[in-house]
Amino acid sequence: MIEFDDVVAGYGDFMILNHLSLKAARGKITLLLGPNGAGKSTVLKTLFGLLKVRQGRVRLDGRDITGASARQLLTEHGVAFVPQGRNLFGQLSVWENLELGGITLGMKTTHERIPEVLERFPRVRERLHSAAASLSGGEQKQLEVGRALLLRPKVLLIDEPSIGLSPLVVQDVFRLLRRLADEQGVTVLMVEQNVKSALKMADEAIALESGRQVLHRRADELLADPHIERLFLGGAHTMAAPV
Amino acid sequence: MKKLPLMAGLAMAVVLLAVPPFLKNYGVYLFSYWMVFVIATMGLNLTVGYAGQKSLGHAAFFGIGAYSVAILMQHGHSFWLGLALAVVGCFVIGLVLGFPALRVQTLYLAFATLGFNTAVWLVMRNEEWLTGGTFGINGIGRPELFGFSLGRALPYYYFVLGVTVVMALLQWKLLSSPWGKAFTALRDNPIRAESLGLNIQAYTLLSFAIGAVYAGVAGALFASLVEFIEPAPFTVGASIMMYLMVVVGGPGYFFGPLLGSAVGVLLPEWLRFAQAWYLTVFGVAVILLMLWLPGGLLSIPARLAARRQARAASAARAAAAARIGG
Amino acid sequence: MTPPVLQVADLAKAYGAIKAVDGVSFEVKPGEIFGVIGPNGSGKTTLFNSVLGQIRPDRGRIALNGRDITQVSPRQLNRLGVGRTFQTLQVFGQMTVRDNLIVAAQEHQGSMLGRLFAPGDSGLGARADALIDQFRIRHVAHQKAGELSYGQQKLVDIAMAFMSEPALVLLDEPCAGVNPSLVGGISTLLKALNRERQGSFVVIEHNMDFVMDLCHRILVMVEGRVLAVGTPDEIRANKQVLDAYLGN
Amino acid sequence: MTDFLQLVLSGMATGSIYALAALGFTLLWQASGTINFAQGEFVMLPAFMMLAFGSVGLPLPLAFLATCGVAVGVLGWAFKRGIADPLLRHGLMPIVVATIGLAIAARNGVRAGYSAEAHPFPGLFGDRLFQIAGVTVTLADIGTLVLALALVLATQAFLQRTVTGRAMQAVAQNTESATVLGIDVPRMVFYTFAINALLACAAALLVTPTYLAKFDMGEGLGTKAFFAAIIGGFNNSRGALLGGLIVGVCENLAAAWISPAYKDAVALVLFMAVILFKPQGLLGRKVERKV
Amino acid sequence: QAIKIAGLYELSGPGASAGTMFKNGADLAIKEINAAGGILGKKIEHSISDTQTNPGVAKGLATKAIDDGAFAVFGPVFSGSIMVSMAETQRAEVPNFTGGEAAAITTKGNPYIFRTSFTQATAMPKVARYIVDGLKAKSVAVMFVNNDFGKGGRDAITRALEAQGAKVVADISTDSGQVDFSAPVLKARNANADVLFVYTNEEESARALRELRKQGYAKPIVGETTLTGQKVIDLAGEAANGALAHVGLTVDAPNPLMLKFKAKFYQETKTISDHNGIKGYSGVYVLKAAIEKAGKLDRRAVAQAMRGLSLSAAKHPGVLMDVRFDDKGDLDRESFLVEVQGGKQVVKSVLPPLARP
Ligand SMILES: Nc1ncnc2c1ncn2[C@@H]1O[C@H](COP(=O)(O)OP(=O)(O)OP(=O)(O)O)[C@@H](O)[C@H]1O
Ligand SMILES: Nc1ncnc2c1ncn2[C@@H]1O[C@H](COP(=O)(O)OP(=O)(O)OP(=O)(O)O)[C@@H](O)[C@H]1O
Ligand SMILES: [Mg+2]
Ligand SMILES: [Mg+2]
Repeated sequence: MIEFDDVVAGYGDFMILNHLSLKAARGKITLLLGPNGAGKSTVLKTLFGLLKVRQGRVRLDGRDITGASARQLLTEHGVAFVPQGRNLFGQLSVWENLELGGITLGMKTTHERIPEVLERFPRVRERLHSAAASLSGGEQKQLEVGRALLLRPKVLLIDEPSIGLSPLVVQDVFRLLRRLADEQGVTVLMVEQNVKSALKMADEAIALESGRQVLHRRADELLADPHIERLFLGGAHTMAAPV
Repeated sequence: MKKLPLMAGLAMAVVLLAVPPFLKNYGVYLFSYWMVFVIATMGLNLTVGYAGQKSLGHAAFFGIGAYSVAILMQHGHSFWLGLALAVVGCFVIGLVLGFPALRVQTLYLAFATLGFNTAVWLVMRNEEWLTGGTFGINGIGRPELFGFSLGRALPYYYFVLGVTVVMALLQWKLLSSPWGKAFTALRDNPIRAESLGLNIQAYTLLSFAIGAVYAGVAGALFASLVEFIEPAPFTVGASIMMYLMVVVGGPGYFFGPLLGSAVGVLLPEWLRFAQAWYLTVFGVAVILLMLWLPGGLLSIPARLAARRQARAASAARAAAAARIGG
Repeated sequence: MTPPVLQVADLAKAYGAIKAVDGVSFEVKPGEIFGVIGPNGSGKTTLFNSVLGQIRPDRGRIALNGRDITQVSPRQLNRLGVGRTFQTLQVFGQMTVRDNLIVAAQEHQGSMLGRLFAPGDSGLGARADALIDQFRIRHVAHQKAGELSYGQQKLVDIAMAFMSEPALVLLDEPCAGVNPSLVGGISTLLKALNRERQGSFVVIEHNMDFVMDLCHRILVMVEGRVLAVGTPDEIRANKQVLDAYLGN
Repeated sequence: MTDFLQLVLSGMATGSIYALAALGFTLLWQASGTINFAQGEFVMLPAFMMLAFGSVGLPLPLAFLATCGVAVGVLGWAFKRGIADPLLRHGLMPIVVATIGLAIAARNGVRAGYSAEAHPFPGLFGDRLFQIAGVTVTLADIGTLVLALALVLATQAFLQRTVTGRAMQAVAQNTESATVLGIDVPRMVFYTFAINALLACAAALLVTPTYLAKFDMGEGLGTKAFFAAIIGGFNNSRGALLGGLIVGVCENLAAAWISPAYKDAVALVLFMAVILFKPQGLLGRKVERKV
Repeated sequence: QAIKIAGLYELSGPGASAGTMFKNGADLAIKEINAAGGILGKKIEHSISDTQTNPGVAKGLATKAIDDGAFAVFGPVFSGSIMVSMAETQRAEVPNFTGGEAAAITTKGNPYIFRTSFTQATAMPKVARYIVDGLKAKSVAVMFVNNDFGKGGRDAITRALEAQGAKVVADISTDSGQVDFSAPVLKARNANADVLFVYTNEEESARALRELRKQGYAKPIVGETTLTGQKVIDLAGEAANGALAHVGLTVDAPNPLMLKFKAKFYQETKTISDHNGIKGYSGVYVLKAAIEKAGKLDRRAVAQAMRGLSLSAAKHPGVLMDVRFDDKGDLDRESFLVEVQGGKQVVKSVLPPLARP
């Protein structure tokens, strides 16, 4: 179980999470929803040790991981993270990117697992020896997701995987995550704006606004809620008419 | 917020105006030297700090300005003609030097400008008929202004100061016009800038050319200040020092060059008490300064402002969160 | 008959053995919202970049309002009234959001020399503020664009494309990472601009709800080639498209 | 013809010296994304260290090993902790200026603390002369060339063929992603600077007999190495060797047949041509796709 | 109170070796004089500052020296810097002793500038005479360093050789700090002249000598002070053997005073003095003699006393060798022709001053 207890964190003096408390159940897929700038990515970055926790505690399956480094989380707690945006080594080849993804496993294991990943993402396999930067947006995202799966994590933090992925691939990825949770008990904490499809496969959903949790419900309940729109709209605004 | 830099500028101006009469010749000379480098690094700050073009060839323009004045005065022409030539010459050559910048960026541009500087230096050193080669040009005079001789140290200082202020005002105007934004856009993301209709070629070239003009003016004043020039002050090493001054002062901050040049020109003089070790101390001081303020000296106010803003934003966010939570 | 706003004929671009775009032709009519969809790596972004002068196509012809614009620079295209966004975030990270918007249109005001003497915001402040409100980024208007969240930067990026009121806008995945409420908003905005000013749009998007709701016609690319062109209903009913791209 | 050969061979010997110094530039660029303006001083300091160890009676090979030890500590570890760690994340400018400061401090520190004189330095290869096809070469010329070649190839192979080498490159390209993947970033950065320090020691050992141990020996060496690195390609270690040799040979040919006063200009013209027509350098890889 | 001497020396930058030597020499002399009771009963106060080999800085420091009321100024050594700073000392009427060798320094009619060594214009005719008469050379190749020092020397030797009827058949420019001398040496070899004249700074001289040996150059190699200094011999090793030079000042002169100086200098600094060290040292003693001749601490009177000043080493041991100043500030004294043999400078002959007092 992932647990934020009264956490304050942010960038420099700009506190994004103000006394945030939330819980994501073990072996379940929990969605993190909310308007742009709500602090969803900040939650994941804080959890993964990339941002300092100024106050409060972060726990993973009961163990206090406040202040643990990314490397520790990866090697000791089996946590993997796919950040938002592009996170490849552009001038290295696809193959080299994959290898580096498995650097904490040792090369032997990594080389054993790479074919598995490539099978799942055939577009990536076709470009195995190209520089990662030459891939299309979606191909890059596929590579990134694959690179994280290589680690066979126990906890997967994944920030808007659907950005840039075509609908078929999104479905694939979601299905895969579902299987990982069901069959291997992987805990998934995922940020998504592609709310409807995501809710269909997730177990629970947490909505965030201005760094606060505003709701935590079962995904299927939420999907059935006629007021669902309001939840991830960040209040009642809609875009104003054009000038 | 806009007032703060203006106020600081005014305070500084008072110091620059009132202190020198109480200094001995050496102090006045140093102040003049400092102002000359303020002008030169203001230009470099435009090219490097605002427009983001990596230039390591600024001393070449400084030299071109200096030699323009020296050569013309040697042949009996007036300082003012030399100054005009320095301005025009540097502008044109600056434009030309901008061209590699259209093809290559960042690191490679720095190299291209560095190569340009070496080339100019070679010409200064080898073309004895024109530049006096390594013997230099001696006996460069100082100008007259409205029949008033600027030959002595203090009047010449005030003249240099006057030019500095004029150049600063021009740059202030330039930067607060849409050009200022265009330069910053060019620095931040040239690809996006071009797709928004910015003529990045023109802005790139102009950032070099205008920066070069500042160096040229500074060089002209330098020649008359020292009254002797040879190629040594215009080497790549000098360009690197100017780059250092800009970065230490704060690249992309209007008053950065004022402080940066003080570090580059005045600090070694203050450190002379350390005797043989003074340049070592200077080097270490530069390192420590960078460690303390990677954004340069003038990033202090910016840092404070950013912190204030961040605190305000935090508070606003906390309030918003409280509204939701409440 | 008025010529198409954008006419692309037999456009091709290869990277070594990879034919990223392989003989693509299509037309965008005045006042049309034109969608481009296709699986990852099918050449959509490459198509955009070729049309917009960002990369040099191997062959093909591109015309804007009947005028040949093959190999015209991105800047000139912008001056001809073509706006765009990029698939990757492209904002001016060190400038404030408001300045980002102002700089996005200032080059359309007067001459270069004139701009030297113009006020700092080139008289664009009001328009920038209006867009800031529209995209609901008022609270970050004076923050540096580089310090925004992904979605916020995306919004700034899109708003910038509209600052100079272009007649044709090409958007590469405008909805990626944008909150659903604003996705609706963008859709509304595009429709309104299209209605009121006859603005034409070409949109690459993987968000099918958005595309199907918004676009008049849709082009489907696969492996660098055109698989189909048609109205949303036609596309939805196309078996091949379902297999290659949409799924179930 | 013999003249030509003589010039080319001598040029290659000098060029391999440039290449050794340039190697450090390319290494740091590939593996930490920085430029070290104190690279020349990084060669000068070990030279003086070796002299110091020599003066307390250590024979040259031992002095070299001892110097390597000290250099890894000072130029590697201390440089990383003191300058690289705090400054790398602030982009290129602050670290470049810090290394300029370091160069000034090191140069003048040695001058003030030790001496402003040039000091003779024992050659690794003795003073043997060879005649090959009417051309005279010294054993040192050949030895330097061979060792430079070996070092360049070894560095290149390490960076390109080992996972650690690639992890070092990864850190330079995207530190945050490297962190996310669990790459031990501080260790990779340390490796980079430690290897750089070792290369500098090797360069010092080979270069100083000709350059002479002098506080400002790094200045000229640094500039030439710069040119060499660019001509060859900054993101490629083999480029450093090619660039170094080209600069060395061209200089010599130009000095003999064009104009000694403008001999530097020849390297420069070449350099400009490379920059304008193949900015990534002769052997450099082009950086792909930005939008 | 004390006599303030301001020393403006090249302590960093390209001139650092020369400037440091000059400074050390002057410093040693000042220490000795102070220990012996000073000049006219007053101690000397030596303030040392570094010009960074930069004329602009040198000018500022000269101004500072004057601001601080320096009685006399020593340095800078490099011609470019002295050209600038001497304008300041002249304006303030402060006697200025320089190590610069460029002819132009004393042709400006500055009554306050004095040399501490020959100009190239006096030295080169002596060398030329030796090349033509001693070595019977008809053609000469000249290798020089491309800076004011080297070019000045090149011009002077060319003029002197032509006046003596020898021809300069090759004019080979090299760079300061040059490492690879294969091209210049090749040119020298191909010039096939009877004698090679080498005029570069010490380190480059050493490299040139090594390359000359490497390429098997067999003709006589002649130079000036900088070709055969101890430094060069240390650096060039065996390759220095056989090099000939005209040396104005050398610690290896057959002169007990010089030997004593050499020892003292070594004791102070742990280095062997070169000509610049001797210049600084003897310069201070010349100043002392001039003050004593003037009999008062009056700058103008001291400058006046310097004109035509003639000092014998017997009476003024600090000047090391008999010396005579003319009314331009130039000096004249005997000099040496040395050859490097077995890693040492050996004086082959002593050349008399141009004009005997
Ligand atoms: N500079 C390049 N070098 C090599 N291959 C490239 C380059 N640019 C694009 N490609 C290849 O061309 C193909 C088309 O890429 P493009 O970016 O146009 O795809 P896309 O349709 O936009 O995909 P996505 O939906 O994932 O963004 C891809 O297979 C990509 O790997
Ligand atoms: N590097 C940064 N420096 C300063 N502030 C930042 C930085 N990154 C994000 N922020 C601020 O933190 C807030 C939350 O950002 P975060 O990225 O967590 O949002 P998000 O919920 O992930 O939004 P999105 O859906 O757009 O990705 C935003 O208001 C943004 O301005
Ligand atoms: Mg986010
Ligand atoms: Mg794309």
